[in-house]
Amino acid sequence: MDYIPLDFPFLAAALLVGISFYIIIFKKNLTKLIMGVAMLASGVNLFLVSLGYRAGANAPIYTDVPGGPMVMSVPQALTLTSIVINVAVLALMLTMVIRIYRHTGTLDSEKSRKMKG
Amino acid sequence: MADLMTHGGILIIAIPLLAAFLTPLVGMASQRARNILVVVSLTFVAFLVFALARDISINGIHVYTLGATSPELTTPKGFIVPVRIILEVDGMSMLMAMLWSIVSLAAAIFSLSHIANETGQSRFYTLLLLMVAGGFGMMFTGDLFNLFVFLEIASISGAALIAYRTKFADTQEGGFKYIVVSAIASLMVLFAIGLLYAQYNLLNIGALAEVIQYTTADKIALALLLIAFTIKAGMVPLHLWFPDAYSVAPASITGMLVITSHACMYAAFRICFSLYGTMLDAPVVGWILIVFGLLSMFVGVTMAVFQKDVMRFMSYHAISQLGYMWIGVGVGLAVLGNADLMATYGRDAMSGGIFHILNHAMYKPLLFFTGGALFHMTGTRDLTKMGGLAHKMKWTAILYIIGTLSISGIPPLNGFSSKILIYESVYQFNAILTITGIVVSILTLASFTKAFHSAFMGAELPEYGKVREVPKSMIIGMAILAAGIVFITLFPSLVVDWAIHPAADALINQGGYIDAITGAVP
Amino acid sequence: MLSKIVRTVANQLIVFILVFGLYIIAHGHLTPGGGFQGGAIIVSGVVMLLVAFSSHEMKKGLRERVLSIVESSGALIFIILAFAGIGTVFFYNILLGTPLFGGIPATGSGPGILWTAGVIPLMNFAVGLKVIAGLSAVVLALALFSSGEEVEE
Amino acid sequence: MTAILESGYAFWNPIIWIIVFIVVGIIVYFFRRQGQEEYKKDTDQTRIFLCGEEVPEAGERHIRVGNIYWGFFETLKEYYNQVLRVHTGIINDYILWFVAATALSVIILLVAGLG
Repeated sequence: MDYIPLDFPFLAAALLVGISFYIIIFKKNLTKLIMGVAMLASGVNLFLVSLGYRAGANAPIYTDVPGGPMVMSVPQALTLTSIVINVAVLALMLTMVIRIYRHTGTLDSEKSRKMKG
Repeated sequence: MADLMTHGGILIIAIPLLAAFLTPLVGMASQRARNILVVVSLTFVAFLVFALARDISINGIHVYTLGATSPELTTPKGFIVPVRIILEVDGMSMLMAMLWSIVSLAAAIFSLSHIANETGQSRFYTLLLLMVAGGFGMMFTGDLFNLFVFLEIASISGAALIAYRTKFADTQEGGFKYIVVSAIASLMVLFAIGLLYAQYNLLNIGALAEVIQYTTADKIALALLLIAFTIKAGMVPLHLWFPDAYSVAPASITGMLVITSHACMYAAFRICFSLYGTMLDAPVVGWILIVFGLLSMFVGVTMAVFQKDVMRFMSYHAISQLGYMWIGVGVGLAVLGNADLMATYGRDAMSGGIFHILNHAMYKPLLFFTGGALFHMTGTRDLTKMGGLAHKMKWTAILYIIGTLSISGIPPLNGFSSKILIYESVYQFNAILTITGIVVSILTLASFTKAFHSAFMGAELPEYGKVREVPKSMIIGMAILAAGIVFITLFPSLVVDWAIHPAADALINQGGYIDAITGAVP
Repeated sequence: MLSKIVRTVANQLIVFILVFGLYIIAHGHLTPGGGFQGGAIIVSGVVMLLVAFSSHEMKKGLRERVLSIVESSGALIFIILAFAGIGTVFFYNILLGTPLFGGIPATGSGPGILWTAGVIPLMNFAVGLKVIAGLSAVVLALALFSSGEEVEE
Repeated sequence: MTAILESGYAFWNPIIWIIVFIVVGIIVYFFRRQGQEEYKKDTDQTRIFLCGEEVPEAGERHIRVGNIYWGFFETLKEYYNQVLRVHTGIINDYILWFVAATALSVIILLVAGLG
């Protein structure tokens, strides 16, 4: 592949990354921030998995292959690993946010902060 | 022994993993057995690391292919590029692994009494061992995607450990900031890996370095990788999360987090030198590193003088010290490709920067441990409330002095030997760098004197009547690092010849790194 | 706790979800899926039960200690299987060619032959165990958290 | 096993420094020996003397961290105001810095590639 084709999935991935960065930077609610990180992860995963796509190719399953080209399976493996990791990250973030709420009584990133300077 | 060394690279990663999953099971039976398991496994790993280091200094780069029919089979029959998970261990990875093994052992021993009164200790040790495995993985892997996976393992376990003391509000905040920053940085690393994979269909660093073209997409990938690892390392102006996370973690974890920060720095160097290498627009990227280094040195130290929280104060110093390393290696990168300048001062600057990593990895965890010892005994991190503690905590005070003299670059301690290497070589590149370095060094001494005065000096305060010396295991943990400082102090040239120059050469010699992967086809 | 209809249906459905999850785990080396995916499907069943019944009810059935043991053993089995190949190389597939999961079918031939791929199905099961225990613990802890109860350490 | 570190321009030997420190230590010890040893313990001789004033309690006497280097901070007040404004402690700002730095370095790398 000489170039990255400017296809619809890539546009969608870029849009997702853009929106999620907007959320992460401008939304002060910590739960929304976590949603932003989850969306960012989806955007990157979408980007990765669309890298392996080949038009008209088969799914990379070796049983009962009809013949012809197959979709790249490496990006799918990468995406899967990334999803697994993000599950752990999101679970950890959520527990921390619950604890922050318990301690400070607010979910606002500005009001709940104890440390600055 | 030879067999052990063939599998040395993977054993160093796998044994902490095995121990990590054994600890919860053993911990249910007996706490004592669990503690012994943790310390013994980390000691064995440290032994393996040093044995492998000796092996590498004799036999050259260590390559290990997971799941192949033989460890050296990077490119199996029928393939034209390396496949499978490949570990590639050279001088630079080995240096990082040596200091990581020492610090993690010291941190584990320090933790034995530091967290003795907390709940959920088995989980603490599981996460600690996972973090050790993640760190070793980052240092040893020869594959971009595994770099991402191990980075995430280290970050997730690190974040959970920062938030370990759940009864305090600030630990949760610090852990949350750390995990958000890590998650976003890691996702950007993954994005960059995707960009590289899209063009070359490769993930192996060595094989990728052979065909990389430095196209527009490669430049974007480079910027993403570089800035993601920069924020993970904690350089100004991306350092804002750094003191928040480091000041609230248990002290043993803070000491280890310093080394994960170094590991991210190592990853940035690996990307610049081994992946892009000669294709790189070296002066530009070198100057980006140098600017980050300069800002970190100056802003870090001036913020540190200002601080009143002992751990926060030390975290800002960690940022400031990281700046020295980036300047040293950045100057080396800026003259990469120019053999004359490289021989005149580039290699010395890089050696200085890398030597400073080693020194910093010894004294900064030591200082964090003493800060943790103060917190352990007084229950506060606020320097304004402390005073007169040297009367009760003599060993802590002595170890603090060793660390202070070392970090401020007071001769004859080891901090000076690396700083003088940086000053003398960087001076020829740009004099401002050296001048900033010396000013920062003075401010470092000033601020540590201030902290020493307010915590240890003065008359015994009535509110600390019950304070006594910290438990033995904490002293041992700190003494291991102090012994490292004394060793480097007494034998600087031995350390430089045996560990630092091979590390610098491993970074400079990109061809050797590529050949070890692609040239070794049986 | 939701209405009786929901609880009854959930009780019946969990069997199918478990079977489907086990199928995904067992066929991980042949079709898309594997330990994590199958485990996640089974945990989605746990989530369904959690919604239908209350989290306190679930806590009686899923003990934190048991989950911890299962999770650790899943990871341990995985690592030990990887260590088993250390005679050749770490992660080497020792079972290839042996009667246990040792079959090597011709590439692209026939429908899924389950008895293949050596240690990989075993590893899938180990990962499945870990994911079921780990994710159930996560989901349960978050549910207990949000209902205002502190999780026992 | 030599302890000398050659950096190309100067050499560096910790042994010399250690010897110097030991010699200085001996000299200091020598001067300390000159002092009187037969003072009376637990009398006014060992108490703190403050121009005849009453000596404050230990907690009052200790110079706390906030008061050290006051002049330094006063001189650099402008700088500290600027720097502290950046350290907001809000997680959103951290990510903003990250995005800005990434964008800036992408631009720098692309522009440097043109020339």
